[in-house]
Amino acid sequence: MATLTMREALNQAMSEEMARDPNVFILGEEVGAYQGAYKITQGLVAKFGDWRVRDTPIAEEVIAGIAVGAAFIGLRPIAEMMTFNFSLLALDMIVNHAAKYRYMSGGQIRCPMVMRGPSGAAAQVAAQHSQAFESWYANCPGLVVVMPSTPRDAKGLLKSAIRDDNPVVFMENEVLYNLKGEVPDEEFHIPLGLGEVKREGKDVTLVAWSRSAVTCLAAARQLADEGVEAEVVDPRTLRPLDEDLIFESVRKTGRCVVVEEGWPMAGFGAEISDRVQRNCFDALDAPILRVTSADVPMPYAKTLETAYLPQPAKVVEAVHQVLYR
Amino acid sequence: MATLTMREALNQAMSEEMARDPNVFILGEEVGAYQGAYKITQGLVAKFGDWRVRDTPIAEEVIAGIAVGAAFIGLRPIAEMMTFNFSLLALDMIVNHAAKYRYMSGGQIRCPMVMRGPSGAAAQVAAQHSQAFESWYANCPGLVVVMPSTPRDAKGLLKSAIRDDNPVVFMENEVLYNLKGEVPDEEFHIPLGLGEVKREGKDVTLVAWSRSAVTCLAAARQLADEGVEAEVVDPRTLRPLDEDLIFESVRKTGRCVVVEEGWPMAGFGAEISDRVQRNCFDALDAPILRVTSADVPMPYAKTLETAYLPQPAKVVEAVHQVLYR
Amino acid sequence: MDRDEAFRLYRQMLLIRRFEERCAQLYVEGKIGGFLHLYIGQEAVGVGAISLMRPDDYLIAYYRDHGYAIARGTDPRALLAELCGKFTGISRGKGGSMHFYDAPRGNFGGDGIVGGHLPVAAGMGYGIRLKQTDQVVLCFFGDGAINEGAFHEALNVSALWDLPVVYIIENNRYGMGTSIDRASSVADLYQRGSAYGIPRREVNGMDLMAVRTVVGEAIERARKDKRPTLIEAETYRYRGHSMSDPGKYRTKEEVETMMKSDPILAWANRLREQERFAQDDLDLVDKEVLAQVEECVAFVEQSPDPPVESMYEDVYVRSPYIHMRAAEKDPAWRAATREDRVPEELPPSQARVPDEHPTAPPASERRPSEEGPAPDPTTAALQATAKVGS
Amino acid sequence: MDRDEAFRLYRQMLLIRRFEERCAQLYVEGKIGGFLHLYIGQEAVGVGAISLMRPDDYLIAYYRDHGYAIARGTDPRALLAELCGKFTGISRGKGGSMHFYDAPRGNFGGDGIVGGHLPVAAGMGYGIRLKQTDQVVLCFFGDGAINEGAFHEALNVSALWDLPVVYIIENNRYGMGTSIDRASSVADLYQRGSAYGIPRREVNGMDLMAVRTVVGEAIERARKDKRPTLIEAETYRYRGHSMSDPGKYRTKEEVETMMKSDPILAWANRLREQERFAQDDLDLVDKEVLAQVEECVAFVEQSPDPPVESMYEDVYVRSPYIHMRAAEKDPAWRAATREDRVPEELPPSQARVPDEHPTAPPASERRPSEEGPAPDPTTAALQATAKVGS
Ligand SMILES: Cc1ncc(C[n+]2csc(CCOP(=O)(O)OP(=O)(O)O)c2C)c(N)n1
Ligand SMILES: Cc1ncc(C[n+]2csc(CCOP(=O)(O)OP(=O)(O)O)c2C)c(N)n1
Ligand SMILES: [Mg+2]
Ligand SMILES: [Mg+2]
Repeated sequence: MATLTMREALNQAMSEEMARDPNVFILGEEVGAYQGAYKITQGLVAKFGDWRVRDTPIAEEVIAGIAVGAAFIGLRPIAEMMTFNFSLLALDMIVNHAAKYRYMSGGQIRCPMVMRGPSGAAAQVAAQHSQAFESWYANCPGLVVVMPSTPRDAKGLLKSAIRDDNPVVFMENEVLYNLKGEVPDEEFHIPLGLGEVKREGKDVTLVAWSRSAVTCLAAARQLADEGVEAEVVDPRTLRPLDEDLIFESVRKTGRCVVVEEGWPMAGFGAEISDRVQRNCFDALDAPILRVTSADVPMPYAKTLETAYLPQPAKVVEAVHQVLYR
Repeated sequence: MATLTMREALNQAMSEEMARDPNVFILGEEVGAYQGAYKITQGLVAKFGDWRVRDTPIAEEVIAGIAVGAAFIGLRPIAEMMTFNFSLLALDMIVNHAAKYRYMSGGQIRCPMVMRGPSGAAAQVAAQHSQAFESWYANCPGLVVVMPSTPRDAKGLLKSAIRDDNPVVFMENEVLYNLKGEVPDEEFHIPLGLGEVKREGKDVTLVAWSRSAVTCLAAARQLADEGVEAEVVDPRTLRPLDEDLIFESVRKTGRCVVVEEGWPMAGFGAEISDRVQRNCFDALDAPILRVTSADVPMPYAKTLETAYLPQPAKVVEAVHQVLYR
Repeated sequence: MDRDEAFRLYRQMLLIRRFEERCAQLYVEGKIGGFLHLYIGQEAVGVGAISLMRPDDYLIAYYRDHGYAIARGTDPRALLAELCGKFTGISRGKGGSMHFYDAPRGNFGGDGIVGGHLPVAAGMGYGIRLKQTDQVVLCFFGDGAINEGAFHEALNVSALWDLPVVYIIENNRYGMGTSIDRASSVADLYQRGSAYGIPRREVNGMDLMAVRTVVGEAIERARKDKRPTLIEAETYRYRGHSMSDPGKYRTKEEVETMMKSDPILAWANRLREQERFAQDDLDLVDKEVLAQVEECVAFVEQSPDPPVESMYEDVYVRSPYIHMRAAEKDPAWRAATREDRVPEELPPSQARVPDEHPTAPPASERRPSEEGPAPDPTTAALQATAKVGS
Repeated sequence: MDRDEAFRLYRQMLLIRRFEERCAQLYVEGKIGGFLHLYIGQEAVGVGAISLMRPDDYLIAYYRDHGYAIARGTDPRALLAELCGKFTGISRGKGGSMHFYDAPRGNFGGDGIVGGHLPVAAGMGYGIRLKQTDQVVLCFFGDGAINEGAFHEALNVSALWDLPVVYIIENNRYGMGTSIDRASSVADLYQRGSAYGIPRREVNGMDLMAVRTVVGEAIERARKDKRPTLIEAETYRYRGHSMSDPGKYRTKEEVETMMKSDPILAWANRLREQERFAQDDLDLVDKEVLAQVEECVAFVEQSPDPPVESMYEDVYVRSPYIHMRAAEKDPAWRAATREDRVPEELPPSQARVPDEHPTAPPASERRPSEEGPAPDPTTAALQATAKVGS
């Protein structure tokens, strides 16, 4: 196993799939000559040429539209959003086109595309550049929504996303791009919709994905010092959701805290909480708690940014509450 | 009290506020000469002229942008979206501009605008024209989100929305436009963020807003025939949410069903379910159930449309479940 | 264009016209629901342009899409069934009037989002460049769509990257009730192309021949030089925007004047005068077409509604990359199929002209009728059907 | 323009330059976080255009916004404090580099969404028409923004409705690493205006005088005739797109060539040659400006970080139309204020040139120095500071 950063893992996934299948191509702002705003596409334009790695104007709606149209006629586009904040400008293409043409045509059309890029907060990039919209995408039938938290998951899931025949929204996290982890050397992929227990524990279940899963692992280490064994469940894919994995864990621990980087109101964590209370009603020894970002736009100042985000300490505090400590 | 349709009530609210305050104006597709695609703005251009009732090109992003910019300099725009399905094209203006400039400027700027129009399904208008995005808007801090279910609420809340100094997303429902109800003759308004119990009952709490509140009242009548008294709680405003009203009811009934027209996954009903399980944990005698639209795009055929939408029968069935009948 | 082709296109325009006139009735009878946008008056644009497409070319259009599907050869029975929400519909009753698709014929059909399909058309053009074929894309939209940001973004990249897409504005002078001068800052819509340095043309959309000439050049430019074109076809819709629109924003005079240059009447004249068809030929084909439309109605009457389970079908493609344990709790995933659905070809039309008229041999096999142009009953017939906003 | 004004604008450009050079250092030292986009090289565009604004006119711009705020007269101490995330910052530490606002000065400041503020600018223009005042809006954005749908929609309605907005493209030839020829289908960006029949001009953005002439006409057109204008100012950014960009996509030669036509150097020459200022005057003002920048740094060092509670402030406006029982469970509503915040004016600058240099009387009070143009030390100084991507 090689140790790779998530950046390298994502780059490998695209590079391998592009080498394997000539129908795969990438487009987006600065993905080519500039090697990617966050260097995820480093080296790809040199390998595959500027038709398969296409720099676009700053025009998110048509970036997504190009992906949709090309996918309709058999290609496998990967549309990079420089960040998912800008995907609001492409949302109609994804929600009203990518997600619906198969249905509206009675199954005649498919849209095997991936829209990917960083989501969530970076470092002090403020309100317009720090948003987490996964609950919006996950709300929409017709889409698959993936949010990896490790380099291995990132590579294995992105390869599946590229090969899958449905429109996949693949949300990365800038803060995780330098995160290192072991990635198999041999060819592999991880099926979409399969969650993973990132840490076993008997006392409480922490459900989280992407950056928040890392936050939960940090919290779990702190809790271990106090003798509390937290189980960290990472669904990895939000739609379809591997709910059984979550239920099994909660039935074991009887306690559940859901952690996410999004805003609290109707965040994806609410969906998990709702399903857990319904499916684990008798197993729950305490109400389900949620740890989210503050219910305000992201502030710029470092002190406020820290206060805004879900921190391990807040997770620990929530765990104390569900354990009635 | 006069009996008005919701269409008339909305029209009155705008007409009265425009007469009262010269800073209020309306813009949108077909709001003027055509009298509104759904005739909500009937007669207004004749009364207030074509600068205060402005027909626009088909360009949702700039319709919303005009409202935002005008609001920044002291006007009180009402931007009509012909339907909220098209608001996806204006979402960046609302989420990244209307909702954030006050915060990003440290409180220097305000955006007293209303974006309104019909949301949800009409009759057989299919997948691209039948969506309910309230959970997306409600997710976003900086916004106020209102969804009335009666002519009285529609008028009273729209007047508040127009006078309020925050950006308000006011989501109507085409199917309710012809709904009749009593509306006070005298000047009145209903504060944003105040829910209302639409029907009292002791056996089960039904939480629903907009068209679904009407669905729940129908279900409650059927349930009454079987001797089940359902309480119907309509928050009317989703952000801010009058959660205490919901909690009080659930603490009384011990049972809760949340009904919404949106898709199930991370719909706004999940947020209500999450809050109820946390705040009424000990009071709940059964898991909270949700009745939503089917988790697919809206089909065209009448038979399928009926199967897709939350119907009174489905609510009744859910109530039977929470009552273990 | 040879005589048979000229006659075939006449029949096609007439079929679209009669088909939609019947749709209007069925809508009033409540057999068709939702929105119904009729193409009546604009037939020459779609028929002329699509008649030049190669079988492997692509077509993508907006919600006023009945004419395109018929012109591209989709069986009108499957189209009427779709309009009536039947399981035999081209989209299995899931799409309705705004969403006619026929993938095997390269028809990516009707989009309900104004301007929304333009970026998608650009994407099809980009895919063609990647596949290095010489296919082209025809993209139809209304005059209202040119003010959407999507139009701008799509045209810029199409010009920048030389994408083989022909963008055709169906300028029928109104977007719902808003006339173009109240929506566009420039009067000549094709001039919008100047901002992208894209070849741009204006054409009389009521003249099928003119449409074929201009679109023909554009298709060649796309096929050979990969260059896009923006075409403004000046046309007119006789009916309201949709069935619910009384069309108060236009005068009776305006509509009647426009109807004088009816594309079907004009083509009928041409057939009589230049191709020397007899009025009988034209009357006969009208009867054939009416019979064919009735056959569609009969087909619909025998067609079943979609079964409720089918609601969950066609959301996803079943895929080996999805973990089914989790996914299959969701009925939409359970119902997902690996393959795309191909609309089944229906048995050949049995439509016959009512017996009292012996079926005539195809026009081509008959020598040009001797008698010159006769007074034209079709005129009255057609005009009678062209009431505004009914 | 009179001599004092000419000198004032020189000082302003220099202040922006020195202020940002210091920002670059502070960024490297980790005192400034997030994105930092420097305006260095483009100063003449903002300074020239904004110098023509009336106090009641409006300004709205994109994220490369430091120059506009300084040109509009916002205290640089509050701006540096904002950059360092201090509570004394113009946006109370909530905005940072991309979000400088100063409502009392009509500055609706920096937008982080490329093209996002153009529809908003149109809205301000619409509001002006409704209020029937003769105010105008200046809207600054980059060459990359013209390819966004927002540009298209905003320009169409501005032309259609005669909105008093001056749209100024800061064409610095690149959008991040993408040169305009790889992003725009037309080379002359101002020609995009042809699609809207909007007055359009091209101007050398390195020449403050030229900028004033063209923008001056546009402002008059907006004020008198309410008509919008699209201006393309050709300029150049010396630094990378942001601090993280090494700017590999341009050659050292290209950058050096562009720097030869430095707007500040050019204006210095003009001041010496036409306004007959002495090099001493220019050196002195440079020293004053540097001292002022250091005063900003000192101000920041004494400034507190925002208290954590302030995170919940400035989300909502407290309103009698909100039911507080429900709302107040949310800290953002509890913290909501009825009034808008007005950035407090700081005590007048105490910035003094280090004692060894006696502070000179304002240039205006002194008679033109006798000795002619001297060899120009500023050149070296300025060019030294203009390394690419540092
Ligand atoms: C994005 C979007 N905005 C608004 C609508 C509502 N709408 C449907 S058709 C239409 C008018 C379109 O006019 P035009 O483009 O000229 O086409 P026509 O109907 O005249 O053929 C409008 C506003 C829509 N479907 N999509
Ligand atoms: C809608 C949107 N897309 C992408 C970005 C990322 N981004 C920030 S600046 C920039 C380049 C803009 O270039 P230009 O408009 O020329 O302005 P310049 O930076 O050159 O002054 C991009 C792509 C963004 N902020 N917003
Ligand atoms: Mg039209
Ligand atoms: Mg630029």
